[in-house]
Amino acid sequence: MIAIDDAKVQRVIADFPILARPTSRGKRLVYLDSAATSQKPNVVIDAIDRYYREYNANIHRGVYEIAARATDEFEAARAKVARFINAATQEVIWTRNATEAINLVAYSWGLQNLGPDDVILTSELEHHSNLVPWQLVAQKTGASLRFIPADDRGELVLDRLDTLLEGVKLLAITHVSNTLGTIVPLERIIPKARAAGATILVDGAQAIPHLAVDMRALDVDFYAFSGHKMLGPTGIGVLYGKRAILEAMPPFLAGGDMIRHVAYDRSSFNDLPWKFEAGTSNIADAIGLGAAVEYLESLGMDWVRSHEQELLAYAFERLAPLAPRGLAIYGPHDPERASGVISFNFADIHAHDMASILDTEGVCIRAGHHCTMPLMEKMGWSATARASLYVYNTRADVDALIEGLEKAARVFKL
Amino acid sequence: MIAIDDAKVQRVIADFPILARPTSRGKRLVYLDSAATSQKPNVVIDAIDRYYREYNANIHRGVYEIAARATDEFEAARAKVARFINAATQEVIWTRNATEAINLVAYSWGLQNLGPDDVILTSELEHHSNLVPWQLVAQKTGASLRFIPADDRGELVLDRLDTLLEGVKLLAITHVSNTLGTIVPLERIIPKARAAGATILVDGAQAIPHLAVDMRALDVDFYAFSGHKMLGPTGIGVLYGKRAILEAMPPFLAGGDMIRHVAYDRSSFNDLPWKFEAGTSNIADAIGLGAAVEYLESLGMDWVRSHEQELLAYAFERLAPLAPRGLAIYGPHDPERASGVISFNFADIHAHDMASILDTEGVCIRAGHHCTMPLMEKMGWSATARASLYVYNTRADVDALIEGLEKAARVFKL
Amino acid sequence: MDDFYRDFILDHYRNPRNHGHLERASASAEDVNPLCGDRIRMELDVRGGVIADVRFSGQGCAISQASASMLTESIKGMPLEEAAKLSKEIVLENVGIGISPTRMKCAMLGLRVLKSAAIGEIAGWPDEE
Amino acid sequence: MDDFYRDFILDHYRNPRNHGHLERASASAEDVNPLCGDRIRMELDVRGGVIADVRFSGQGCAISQASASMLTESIKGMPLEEAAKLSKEIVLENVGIGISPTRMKCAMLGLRVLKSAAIGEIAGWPDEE
Ligand SMILES: Cc1ncc(COP(=O)(O)O)c(C=O)c1O
Ligand SMILES: Cc1ncc(COP(=O)(O)O)c(C=O)c1O
Repeated sequence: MIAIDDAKVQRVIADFPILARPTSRGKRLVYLDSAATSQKPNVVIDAIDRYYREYNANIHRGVYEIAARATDEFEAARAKVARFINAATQEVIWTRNATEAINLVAYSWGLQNLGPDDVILTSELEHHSNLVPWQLVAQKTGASLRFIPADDRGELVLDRLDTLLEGVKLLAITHVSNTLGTIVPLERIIPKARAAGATILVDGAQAIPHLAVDMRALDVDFYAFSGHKMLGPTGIGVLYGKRAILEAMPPFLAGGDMIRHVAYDRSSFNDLPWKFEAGTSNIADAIGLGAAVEYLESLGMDWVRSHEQELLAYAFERLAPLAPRGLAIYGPHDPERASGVISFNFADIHAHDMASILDTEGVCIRAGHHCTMPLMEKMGWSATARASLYVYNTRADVDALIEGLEKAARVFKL
Repeated sequence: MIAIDDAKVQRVIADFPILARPTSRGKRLVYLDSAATSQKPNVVIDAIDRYYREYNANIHRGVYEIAARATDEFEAARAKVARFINAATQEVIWTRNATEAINLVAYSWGLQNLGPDDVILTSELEHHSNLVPWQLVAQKTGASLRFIPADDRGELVLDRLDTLLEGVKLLAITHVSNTLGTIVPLERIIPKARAAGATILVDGAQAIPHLAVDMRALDVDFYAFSGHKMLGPTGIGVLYGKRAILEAMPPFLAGGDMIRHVAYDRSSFNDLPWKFEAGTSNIADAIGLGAAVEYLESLGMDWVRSHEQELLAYAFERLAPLAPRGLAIYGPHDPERASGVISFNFADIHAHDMASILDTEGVCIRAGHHCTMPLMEKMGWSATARASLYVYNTRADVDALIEGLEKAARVFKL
Repeated sequence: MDDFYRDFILDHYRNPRNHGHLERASASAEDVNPLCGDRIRMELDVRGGVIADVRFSGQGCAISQASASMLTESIKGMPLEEAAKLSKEIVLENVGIGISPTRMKCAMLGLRVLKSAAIGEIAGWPDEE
Repeated sequence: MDDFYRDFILDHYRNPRNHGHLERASASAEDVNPLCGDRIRMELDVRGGVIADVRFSGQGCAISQASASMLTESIKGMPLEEAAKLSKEIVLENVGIGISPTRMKCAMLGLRVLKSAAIGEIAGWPDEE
C-alpha cells in the first residue's frame, strides 16, 4: 500500500531551503505544521526577490518599463491562480488572506442581503475565520446562525440536511477542517443548498493546498483561501466570486485603484476585479503566489493528494501501537476522507507540553484549539496536538514524530 | 546652498540593487517615482528572504523554535515602527497599506460615531484613499462632507478654518499632498480641531517616508501610512491609533488571532493591537518594514529631509530656464513648504507622452491624476507629469530629467 | 516609443479632424480609461445604416487623441455594421509603428468608444427610464 | 525544555494542591491565555488582610497548572498587599530551571490571575451593574 516515490520527494525537499537548516540543537527540522503555514520553495522566494531587485514599481498607472513589467507579472499571477482553480481572471480578487476574503463577503454581501428573518447555515467544524464574521453579521442584521452538527469523528451529520437548509439564505462552510482534516462532502451539500436557493461560500483555506479544486465543477458563489498555506508568501490570499454576484455587490474598501471617476462629492467604481482592490496591492506577494501555483502544478495536484494519503496511512499504521498506552487520535481515521492532519492527545500529556518536548527533537507541531474553540468545547478537548503533512514530508518525518512521542512518554514517566 | 553629501548618497545608492540594473535600452535607471512606491534596500529584501529561508512559521501560537523566532521578530518589527513614530506598541496596527488603515477607521469608528447631523472635514488635496471612504461613510450615515479649500499653488487656505470647523466631528486630512508635495501645516490645524472637539485622522502616506513624525507631538487620534513608500515591502501598512479610542472601537475584520474566546453563538475579543488583526498576518513583510525603519533611522530622518530639500532646490534651479518654453510647475515652489514632488506639464506635451519619452531615456516618472481626480478637475489639469525624489536620488538624476525634457521638446517639435 | 511621434501623429494631435459635436447625433458613447483619466466621446450621424458623419471630443495624450482623430476619418461612409465589428488592426494601421504595450489602451480608447456607440445603436440600449 | 519536567513538577501537575473551589471566596479572578486556551481561576479567602485560604481551578498544560499549584502554596498566609505586588520571581523560583521563553506565558498565567484578584480586592472593582 505504501508506494511513496522517494526520489521525487527528495527532489521536492531540495527545493525548500529551510529544510536544509538544522535547529539550534543540531536536529534535522521536521516540519509538521503546514496546516498553520507551509514552507516556501526557492521559486517562490526568488520570485519575490526578483521583483524587488529587478522591477519593483507601482502597477496599473505606470508608463515606464519596470512599471509595465510589474503590472504584467502581477496580472499574470492572477491569471495563473484563475487557471489553477478554473475561474475567470476577473473572478479572482486579491486579499490578505482567507480571513479577509470571508470578511469582504460578510461586509459587502452579508450586510446588504441578510435581514432578521434570514438564516446563515454553517457547521460545527468551522475555523474562527468562518464563524466570527457571521456572528457579527448576525448581530448587525438580526439574521440567525444554524449549524450542521459534527459527529465524534468530526464528520458532518447530513441526515437532517434538508431540514437544516430550510429558509437558509447563506451557506458558509469549510471545505476541509483544519483541526481534524475532515474533507467535507461538498458534492452532497452544494446541490441541496442550491435547490434551497442559498448563496454559497466555502472556506477553502485547507483544501486548495491539498486537493484539486475546480470552481466551475463545485458551483459555489464564493471561495476563500490563503497563499501562505499553499507554498506562497504571507500577506496574500484570494476571494473567488462568481462574476454576476461580484458585479452586484457594493465595494468593500475604498481608495485608489478601485475607482472609475471621483468628484469631491461622489464616485463611481472600477471594473472587476479591481473594484474590490483598494490601494496599492501586495504586488510582490501576488507574484510570489503565482510562482507557488506554478510549482504545485509542476508537482501535480494528484501527486500532492496521493503523497499525503500514503503518508497519512503510514502514520496511522505507526501510531496504532501507541493506542493501548493512551494515544487518542481524533478525526476520521481514513485517508480517503481526510486531508493530511493528525490531531491527537497522548495520555495525560497536555498538547503544549507535547509540542515543547517534540521541539527539542526538531519536530514542529501545533498545540491548542487551532482557532476552532467551539469544536474543541463540544468535543470536550481542552487542546489537541496536531501534526500536519505536506509535499515535503516523508516517512522519516513520521518516524521522527513517533520517536518524539516515545520521548514525551519517558519525560512524563508514562 | 547646494551641499549634497555625494559620498553618502553614493553609499545609499549601493544599498539598492535595482539601481545597478540598466534598462532594456541600456540606460541607467533614473527612478523618480518614489511617491508611487519607493525602491527597497538590500537590508529589507534580505530580511524577507531570511524569514522564508530560516524561520518561516506561523506566529503567536507556535511552541517550536522557528515559530518563537517568527513571533519575536514580528513583534519586534512592530516595536521598531512604534519607536520610529513615537507611539506605544499596542497603538501600532498592521494593515495592508494606508488605504486599508483609513478604511478600518471608516468602518469601525466612522459607522459607529457619525450620524446625519455630523460633519466630516477634509481638504481639496486628498488622495482618493482619504476621500472615497468618507464619501461612502457619509452616504451610509447621512453625515456631510466639507472641504478646506486649496489655492492655486496647492496650499490650504486656512483663513476660514474656525468657521469650517464648526460642528465637525471628524477631521480627515492629508499630511503631505502626493500630487503637489504640499506639506500641510498640521501644527496650525490640529489644535483648532481639538478645540472644536473633532476626532482627527491624518493620512501620512507621503509624510512618514520623508519627515520625522512624532505621534505624541502631533496629537492625532489616527495616523495611516504604507510600508512600500518608505523603503519597505508591498502588502504592509500601519494604522496608528490612540489607545483609548482603539479600545472603544468594535473590531473590523473578524477571525483567527483577534479573538479571546469563541463559542458557537458569540465571541469576545483579544487585546490591542491584535483585536484589529484578523487571520494570519503578513509576517514576512511586517519584518521587512521593521528593517526599512531601521535603515531610515540609520540614515537619519533629518538627513533624509535635508537631502530632499537640497535636491528639490537644485531641480527648481535647473527647471526655471524652461519656463519661457512652456514648462509649468505646480504646487508650492518652496523646498521649505514641500516634500520632494515636482508636478509639471511642458507646453502641449501630454503627461503620458512625456512619461513615455522619458522612459526611453531610463527616467521613470508618473503621469495622470495621481489618484486626486477632484483636485485635478478643480485646477483644470487633465493630467500632470510627476517626478518625485527620495534618499537614493542625486543631482545626476535631476540632470537626466532635464535632458529628457529637452528630448521631449525635440520629439514634439516645440 | 519616441519614434512613434511622427509628424502626421503630432498633426492629428494638434489639429484633430472631426473634432467637436454634432447637432443631431443618432448614436453616441463616451468612456474614460480609469487608470490614466483619458476621456473620449464619439457622436455618430447614421443614415440608412451608414455613418454619414462623426465627431469626437475629449482629452488625453497624443496617442489617444491622434488615434481617435484618424479613426473618424477611416469610418466616414462606413456601414454601421462594419464599424461595430472593427478590430484593433484599423488603429494599428492608422498609427503605424512604435506603440508600446503600456500605451495600447490609450490608442484603443477611441475605437472602444466607437464600437460601443455602434453596437448600442444596432442592438438598442436597454431602456434607461 | 525537556529537563523542565522534573518529578515535583509532574507531581504538582497530576496532584495539584489547593485545587477546586472555596465555599466563601472574598476575592476571585479568572483569565485565559487567548493564544493557547489555558484557563485558570483563583479564589481567595481573605481575613484581616491576609490570604487565609486559596483554591485554583482551570485547565492547561503542566507548566501553567503546576506553576499555579505551587503558587497557591507560596501565598497561603501572605498579606494581600504583598500578593498584589508579587513579581515573576516567585514563579521562577518555584518551577526552577528549563522554561523556554515561548512557555513563559503559561508559567505566569496563575500569577497574573492571582494578582488581578488581589488588586481587585484592594482597589475595589468598578461596579459592573
Ligand atoms: C497621500 C496618499 N494617501 C494615501 C495613499 C494610498 O496608499 P496605498 O496605496 O499604499 O494604500 C497614497 C499613495 O498613493 C498617497 O499618496
Ligand atoms: C479552515 C481554515 N479557515 C480559515 C483559515 C484562516 O486563514 P488565514 O489565517 O490565512 O486567514 C485557516 C487558517 O488557519 C483555516 O485553517
